[in-house]
Amino acid sequence: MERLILNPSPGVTLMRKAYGEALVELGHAREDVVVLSADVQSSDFSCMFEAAFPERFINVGIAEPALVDVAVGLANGGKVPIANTFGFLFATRALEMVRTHLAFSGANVKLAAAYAGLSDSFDGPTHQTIADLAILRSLPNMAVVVPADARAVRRLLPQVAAWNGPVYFRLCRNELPDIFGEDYQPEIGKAVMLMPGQDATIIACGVMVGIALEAARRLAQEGIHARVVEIHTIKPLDTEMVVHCARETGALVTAEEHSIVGGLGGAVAECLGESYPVPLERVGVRDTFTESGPYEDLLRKYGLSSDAIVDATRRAMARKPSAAPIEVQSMCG
Amino acid sequence: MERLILNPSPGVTLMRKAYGEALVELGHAREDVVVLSADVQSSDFSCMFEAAFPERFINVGIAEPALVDVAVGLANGGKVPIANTFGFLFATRALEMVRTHLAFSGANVKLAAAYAGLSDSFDGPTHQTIADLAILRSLPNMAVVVPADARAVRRLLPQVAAWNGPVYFRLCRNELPDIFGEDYQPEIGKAVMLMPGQDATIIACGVMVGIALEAARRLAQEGIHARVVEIHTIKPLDTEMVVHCARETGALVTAEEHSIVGGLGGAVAECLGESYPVPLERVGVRDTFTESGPYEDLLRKYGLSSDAIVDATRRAMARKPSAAPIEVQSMCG
Amino acid sequence: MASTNNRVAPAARVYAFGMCHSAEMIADLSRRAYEYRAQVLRMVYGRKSGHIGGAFSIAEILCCLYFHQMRVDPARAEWPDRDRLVFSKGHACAMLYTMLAHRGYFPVEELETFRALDSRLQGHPEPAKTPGIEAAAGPLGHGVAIGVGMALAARMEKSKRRTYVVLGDGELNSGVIWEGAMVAAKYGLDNLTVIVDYNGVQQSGTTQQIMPTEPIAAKWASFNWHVIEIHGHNVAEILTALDTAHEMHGRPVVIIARTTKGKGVSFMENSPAWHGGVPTGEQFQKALAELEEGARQWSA
Amino acid sequence: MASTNNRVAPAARVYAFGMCHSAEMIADLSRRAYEYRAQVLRMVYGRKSGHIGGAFSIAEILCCLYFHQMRVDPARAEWPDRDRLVFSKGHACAMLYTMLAHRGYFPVEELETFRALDSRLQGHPEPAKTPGIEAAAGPLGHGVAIGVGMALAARMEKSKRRTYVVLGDGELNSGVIWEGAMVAAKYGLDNLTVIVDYNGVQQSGTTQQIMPTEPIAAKWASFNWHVIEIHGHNVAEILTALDTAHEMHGRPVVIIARTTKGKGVSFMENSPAWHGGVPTGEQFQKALAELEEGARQWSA
Ligand SMILES: Cc1ncc(C[n+]2csc(CCOP(=O)(O)OP(=O)(O)O)c2C)c(N)n1
Ligand SMILES: Cc1ncc(C[n+]2csc(CCOP(=O)(O)OP(=O)(O)O)c2C)c(N)n1
Ligand SMILES: [Mg+2]
Ligand SMILES: [Mg+2]
Repeated sequence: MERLILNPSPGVTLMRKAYGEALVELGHAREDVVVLSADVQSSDFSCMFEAAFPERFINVGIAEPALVDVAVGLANGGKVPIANTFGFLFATRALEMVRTHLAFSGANVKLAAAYAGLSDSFDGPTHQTIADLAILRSLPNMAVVVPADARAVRRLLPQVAAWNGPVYFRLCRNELPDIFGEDYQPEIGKAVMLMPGQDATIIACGVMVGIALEAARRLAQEGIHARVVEIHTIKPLDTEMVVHCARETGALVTAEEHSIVGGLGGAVAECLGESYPVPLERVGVRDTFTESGPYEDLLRKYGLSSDAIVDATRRAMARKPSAAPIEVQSMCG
Repeated sequence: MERLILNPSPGVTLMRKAYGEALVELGHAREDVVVLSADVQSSDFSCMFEAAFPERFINVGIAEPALVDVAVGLANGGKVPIANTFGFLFATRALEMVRTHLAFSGANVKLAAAYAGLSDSFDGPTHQTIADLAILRSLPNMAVVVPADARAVRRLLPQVAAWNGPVYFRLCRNELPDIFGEDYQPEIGKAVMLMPGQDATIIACGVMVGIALEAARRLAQEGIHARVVEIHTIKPLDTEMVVHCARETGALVTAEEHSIVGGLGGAVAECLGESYPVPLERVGVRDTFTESGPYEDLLRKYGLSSDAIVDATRRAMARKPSAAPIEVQSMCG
Repeated sequence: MASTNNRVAPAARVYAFGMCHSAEMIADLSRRAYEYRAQVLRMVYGRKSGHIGGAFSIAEILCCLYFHQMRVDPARAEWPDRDRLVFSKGHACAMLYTMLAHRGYFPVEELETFRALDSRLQGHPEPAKTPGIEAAAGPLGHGVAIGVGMALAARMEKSKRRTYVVLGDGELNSGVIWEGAMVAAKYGLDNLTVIVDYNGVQQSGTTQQIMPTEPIAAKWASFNWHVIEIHGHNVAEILTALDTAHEMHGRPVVIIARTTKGKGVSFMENSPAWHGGVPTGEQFQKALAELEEGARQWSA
Repeated sequence: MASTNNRVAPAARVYAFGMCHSAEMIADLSRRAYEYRAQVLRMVYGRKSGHIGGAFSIAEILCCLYFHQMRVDPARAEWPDRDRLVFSKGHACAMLYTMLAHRGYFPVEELETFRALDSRLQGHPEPAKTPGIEAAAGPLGHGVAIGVGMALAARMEKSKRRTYVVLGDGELNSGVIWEGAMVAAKYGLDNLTVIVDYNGVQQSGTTQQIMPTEPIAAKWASFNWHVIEIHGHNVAEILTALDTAHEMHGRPVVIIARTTKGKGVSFMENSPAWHGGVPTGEQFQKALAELEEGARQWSA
């Protein structure tokens, strides 16, 4: 798997810059792509598209409901609109528009959700987004895609544009380690096995993929072989892969830059319950709003760390029916 | 349990009428209660409060974001505002206001979510609400309460008003069978065991409670003893009861007037995964928008029936490790 | 938009775009507005569900759009250069469906399935199911911003197609209307025409009681729209206003059309009770008689 | 709102509500506006994060509110009859925190913790953490409607307390502003005063480029508000406008305050780059010097 994941990571890339570049490339490749912003194009770097294709860029001002509705009108005219603003604004302020016209009517609009998770760290909890995966996933017909590094952004964005229907594309504001190599060829809807292992499976998305790999390497040093799977598409979920891993490893851990409620962990929990119940531990923000501060500090303080994944993996393994019986405290809530 | 549940149901009551009456009663009991509407008070029957207490009734017009924000301002002034509109509008159009000021800031605002589930049946999928439980449950600090009949509305509404923080109170538009007797004393946050049984547990909320009881009675005729538990509080979830039932019956079925994604079924799946994994079948709308038509027809067509619960119970039981091995198809999605 | 299967020949006469507004044409469209009201009455009475008041107030306006102004072709429902209509006050869709059927998008008989299980004619407009519907509606407030997107797409493709948006006056309470209005003005969308069905009644009362809209012309003017005020049941005025809007340069146009909610049935007019009310058998007969009388007044 | 622990005696002079606007008072508040700008500059420079431009444009207005107009008492932060301020343009909260500290809600030294982990001074206002904050802000657009609720609560309790709302001009793009504006006018809330920080710049450009706001007075007037236009860095004009608003009967008042984004620092003024930009060391020194010079001009 050498060329699938890079170990060690050769460096970091600002994800929004990678996104801006990929957007410009997409603009060259597809004339039907139109980009919209709600006065934050300098934040999310869709301003790079504006500079390259001013006549295909629309700025609606600070009006996110209109942002989505204008995109819906453009889609009616055969365009492939990519609407840009902060993830929390799609998932809350403009959600009715997303539900009614994208999910229900199938308008072919793509939502590029900037500053997601805790990545707008200094702006604080009002700007952070810990419920967007749960919210978007609850809507029929939405695709929900979470790239984990700059290469993933570049390879997934054209697929987002080509996907037949609405997509929520969740982006990080900050520098993230480059984790994927040349051979990483993600496909919307398909999970990617990144590291083999039989003792447990760690399923991760976004920034947590790199952290999950780190956790798995630490566990390996103790002789615990955790499988690492990237699920970049939260919806439609690759349920086959989830069930496969449940069967083969008997214990699962999910890791996401999101609340433990309803997101990747929720999707996996539902799948397991209806298919193959095994112990599941969810690593994520524990159903609380966070605070302002440096990104790395926030991730650590709110339990989005390799420590947390290592602990969760041990807990999940201890709960396998075959494991020595120990008293495990319920953490659901 | 004679006086806990009425068998047979002695009749039906229009839930929104029960709500309107309970609201007026609350207005007499508490001077700090203020009621708000967004031009649908004749639909949700909050007009009954308007008639009784015109000076404590505010109508913001067709402006749901403002509806919630005005309520937030009233709460700052020590009032207990009960905002009224259709559930889907709270869960989508006004969601950012709900998230920022109720969930995040803790504004003591109560949302009376009318016309929820499929109950606004003729108006169709734009007005129906199959994702509100998933959406509201994803927000930290929100309480989410779903009464199942008129008596439940009357007994829960004063608790909603007294609850220390925001509540989403999910209401049905239509006539529902009276199912609870004198002894029904629901408490926010506590599940209610309605019928004993050891073979499986059916956990239901709202209109599905009566249908679950019917399913259990049918199963009993075949010698299958399914326990029936009402979970009227989706958040905070009574995880103790869920785990208890999982231990004692080894197979669970959830039944809700909601998508199978992220709602009651999702909450129970998460709890089981992290505490006590057993087979779980989710009865609900199968991740699709529905259509216009008579309420009963819609419930049946979209799988919200006692038939569906009976089948799901059999499937869940068949999947117990102790059961004879059969091939069970994955239905997660 | 669903494809136009089960297509039938249009039963109703279409007055080609651009042709002069003859007295005969005006009388014909005026008469048909009453006939279409009767059709809506039957649909709502038959299904015991639907919104009569706001359907009746918009009858003449939709008649003028579908049978003269809008360049659409039911045989080529997906024709890229068709004019677009966003029917934002979606609750009144019984009238929209009636227009579409008579325009030839689907059989008139299908109107009877309105709001029934398995019907293509949903409680609120659903583009995937009903031929001729451009955008979902039901939740109020979307029309202007969606229309902006359509008008921008037309401009990008240098297409002459036009976008029409029909709003309710209660709908103007909704903030996203004003967001859309600002964007339209910013981009100077003169290929966009909004028509406000200014009937003075919303769901639970008059606009005066629930949310006053005056001074409505000043509001739109201050958002940099060109404002035309007309009587919305006067076909001649409607047609002229649509022509004026067509000729506007550099600014979007709003037509404030003064109408009567429940127009044509004495006991329904101006009454919030008939926003979503369903008539009894007796009321149905009385209403039908009044509408037939209304149509007769326009018969040659 | 969090309780006022660690309270310190107010360092800054408060000019009691109602007292005449002496030249000395005007000079003092004008000077302090520059000092508070310097404080904000240090906070953003220190943390390498925050919004300077919109904080500088609102300095004099907040000075007038906190040190003269608003009847608040840090010792009784929860006093029911206190005046309320909804700071809707929450991104500019470094200036709000500075006012609150100098008004005595918490130690001035605590300002250094702005946006740090575990701080009470969050990136955007959070009432549960910071004493003196009435409403969360950050997502733009909430202020008017929340203010409406506060003003309605005051009226219900027959309290004379007043509600003030501070908006950005880019914020006016947001539809919920206009929803709130309609509700305020419907209820004739003369105990509500909105102040628009009309600095002509939003995040990624001027309002003219991103979303034109003119004719701004006509917009508010057409929504039935009484409009007052002033220069928002002129303390005398601000104080007079607030008095006029106080005396209004039957209508809400909006004060359109013409300001300069980044006011007081030559290279920051009117530049979108300083909406959220963080100065280099050199820029910091230059800006500080300019602000000190600004303060000196108002010294006796
Ligand atoms: C966002 C939203 N809020 C509330 C409703 C419920 N509703 C349906 S119609 C209506 C009144 C509409 O009044 P108006 O726009 O004046 O329409 P008309 O008079 O033309 O029927 C309301 C409140 C809705 N459909 N959407
Ligand atoms: C709803 C919403 N959309 C976008 C943003 C991002 N944002 C923060 S400040 C800002 C510009 C605000 O401009 P203006 O209101 O003029 O404020 P000022 O010039 O006073 O700083 C934007 C777009 C936000 N905070 N909230
Ligand atoms: Mg109306
Ligand atoms: Mg500004």
